[in-house]
Amino acid sequence: MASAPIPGTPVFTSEFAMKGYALNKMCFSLNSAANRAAFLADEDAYCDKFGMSGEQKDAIRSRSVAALIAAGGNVYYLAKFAGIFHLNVQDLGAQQTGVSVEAFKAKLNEYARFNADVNAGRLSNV
Amino acid sequence: MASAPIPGTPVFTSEFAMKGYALNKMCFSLNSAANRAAFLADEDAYCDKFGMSGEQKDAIRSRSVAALIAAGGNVYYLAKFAGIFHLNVQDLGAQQTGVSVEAFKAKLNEYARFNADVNAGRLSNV
Amino acid sequence: MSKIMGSVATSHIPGIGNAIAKNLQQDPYWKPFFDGFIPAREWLAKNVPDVAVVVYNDHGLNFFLDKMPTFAIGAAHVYTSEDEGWGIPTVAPLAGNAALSWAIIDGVVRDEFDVTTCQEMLVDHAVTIPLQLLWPEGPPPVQIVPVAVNTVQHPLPSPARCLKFGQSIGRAIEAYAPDLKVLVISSGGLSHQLEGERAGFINPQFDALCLNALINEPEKLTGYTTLEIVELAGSQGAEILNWITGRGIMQGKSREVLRNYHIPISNTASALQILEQV
Amino acid sequence: MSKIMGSVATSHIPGIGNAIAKNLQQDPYWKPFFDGFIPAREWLAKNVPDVAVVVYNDHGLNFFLDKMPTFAIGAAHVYTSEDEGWGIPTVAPLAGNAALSWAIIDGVVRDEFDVTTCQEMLVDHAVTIPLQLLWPEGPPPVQIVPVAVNTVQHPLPSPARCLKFGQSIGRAIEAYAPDLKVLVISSGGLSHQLEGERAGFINPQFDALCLNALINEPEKLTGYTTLEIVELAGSQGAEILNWITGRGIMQGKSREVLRNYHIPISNTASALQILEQV
Ligand SMILES: [Fe+3]
Ligand SMILES: [Fe+3]
Repeated sequence: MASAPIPGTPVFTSEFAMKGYALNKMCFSLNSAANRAAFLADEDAYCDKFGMSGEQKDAIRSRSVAALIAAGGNVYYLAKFAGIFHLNVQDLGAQQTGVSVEAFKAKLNEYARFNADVNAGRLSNV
Repeated sequence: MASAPIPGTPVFTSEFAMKGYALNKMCFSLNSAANRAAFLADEDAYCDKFGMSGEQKDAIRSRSVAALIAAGGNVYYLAKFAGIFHLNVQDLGAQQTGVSVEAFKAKLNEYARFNADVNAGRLSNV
Repeated sequence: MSKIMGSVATSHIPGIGNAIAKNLQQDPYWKPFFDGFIPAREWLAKNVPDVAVVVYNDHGLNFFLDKMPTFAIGAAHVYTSEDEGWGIPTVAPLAGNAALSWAIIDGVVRDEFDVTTCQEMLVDHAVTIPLQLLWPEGPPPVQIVPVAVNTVQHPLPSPARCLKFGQSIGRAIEAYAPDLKVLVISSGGLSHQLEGERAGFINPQFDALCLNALINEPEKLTGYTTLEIVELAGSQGAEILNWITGRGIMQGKSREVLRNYHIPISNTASALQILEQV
Repeated sequence: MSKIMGSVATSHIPGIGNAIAKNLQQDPYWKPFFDGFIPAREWLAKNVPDVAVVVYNDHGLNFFLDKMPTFAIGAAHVYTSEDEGWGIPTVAPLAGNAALSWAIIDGVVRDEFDVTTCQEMLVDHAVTIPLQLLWPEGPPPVQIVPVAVNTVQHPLPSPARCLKFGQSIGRAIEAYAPDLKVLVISSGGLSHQLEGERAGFINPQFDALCLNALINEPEKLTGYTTLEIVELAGSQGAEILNWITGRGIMQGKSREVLRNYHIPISNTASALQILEQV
């Protein structure tokens, strides 16, 4: 997977998989309500049970999606961590792109004018 | 997998996999010493936790390998059940072939004369 | 012999599950999306399946990185949904058709696909939401066969491999003796990206290309590498692999009977496409 | 670039683990078996590997029927053995080479093998016993890459598919940039059967055919279906699939440098074969 990187797009390759295993395992465990409660009761102790690195624990403390991804986090598992704080994917998108949630939603709405063209099959010569 | 059956040879196909799931799951759990102790403390209650059928529970009670296999058991998982009683694969083989363990071992020893031929590469035209 | 009726491909955005739970179908934000399913349900009323083969990707409910299959096939009599960690409601247990699952497994292994078989399997929103959209009134009146494609951990299977995998599943279904009518449900996409500085990326032109190609020119998509798909459709746009697999299951030519495309639902270009086998 | 030195194929009968624990190597029952490994260790002293790719089958320690992969590849930095339920001693944790694992995974997925990747993985006696036989003095001085083949739940992969899978692994190893010397360890077999009225079945003629064919005519084995293998080699004789996969990893021609065949060890025709790449 050594092709040119895609700008602004982390790809969850082996490099991140190896780095992020403990962090992702912790996040995966948050599927369970009992584990979410244990996390909230004592974050650090909970993270230590999974052998997370200092960088990973700092990233968890920072609530920074960019830091969590740099620490090897995969967004599918991180979503379970974000869910604890009732953050949805627009909140995460806004945080990562450095804009307000309203501005992030407005950017998504800009795409809407394509709907009619695609539904009518007019966007085909691409 | 609908070819002709192989005499005396149960093949763990989908039919057995579907039938035996609960039994095999119970046996798989016996990898753990704590679970082996729980099984020994109360077999029936332990089996019920896995939703085993009446046929499967009867087969467990009977200690009959043939009955366990007919109930969908897979020998790799059944081996963990047999291990509780310190039964090895020769004990299981003797039971299934209806001979004493000594007779079963003697049958295996009969094959021994082939060793020299195979090691010398003389058993090649087959 | 069993027959493949056609396919319904749809996005599976988690927010849909919450919108259903809160009855927001008439809300202005949601109405253009949910209205797309009215003709889909009319089509289903005329084309009643016995079994739905659901091609989807697990989002970290049943599979973790300790055992991450490229392709997995459920072979259970019942499938349950479960807490995914961020509040989407679970649904009643779903009936499986284990016998058809095994017929498919036997067929694809014979065709040299190296599947993981799952005799017990939790199914996440990528399975439950399409079923809720098609049968909103309650438990779906079909048995299911879940087919999971890895879109999480690179290397992902290539679009070419996914199409071939689907074709092998399709052959196994058409060789299955009971007279079942089989619907393909392809779950996921279209373009979206959740992570990185490009979060919120959507590519309507590429989505249109995909929707058009899926009708009868899937080979237009099998020329891409998975990384090219990520570049064109966004990281999670890789879920188009589920649609490509699903298109492979349909043998031969198809006719598009419905298309609805709506941006945005959450961060995603949502899409619904029904193809009928001709 | 990395280089494949050769392969050591050996049986992995659990009783061997107990015999090692009880120091029975000179016992008349065990001596003919253990003595076979003296020249193997001499060969290894002259041909020192950095990494061992261990092709084996799991016996219900790491995998259960809820997630049963056709082919799985370990991608961990460390692998642990664990209680298997019937008293075989565990060994110290084994070092993995995760970077090579991922190079292999990238290669085989590119070649359209649909592997399950395991970033955490318990390894059973089928991994630990061959390592103990080759390096009896303590932890093996190699890193490992475990490759698991389904020999438990039918449909099993065909011998033909296994050979191709091995060949793809071999290409990925030879394309791996670091200068590693890689040993293949193929674990399992030869003929044996634990269950049914045919329990105790052994087939020395077929074992001899296999040992001869593996040197340079593996295609003699790839003509069989898995059920024909079961008929000829016994149910658990299907572990020859591991040997066929391992032979595939060796690119090109090989030379047999050691063969030891001994019946019976437990219910099994035990075998040891070393092949050198030429
Ligand atoms: Fe998704
Ligand atoms: Fe074995």
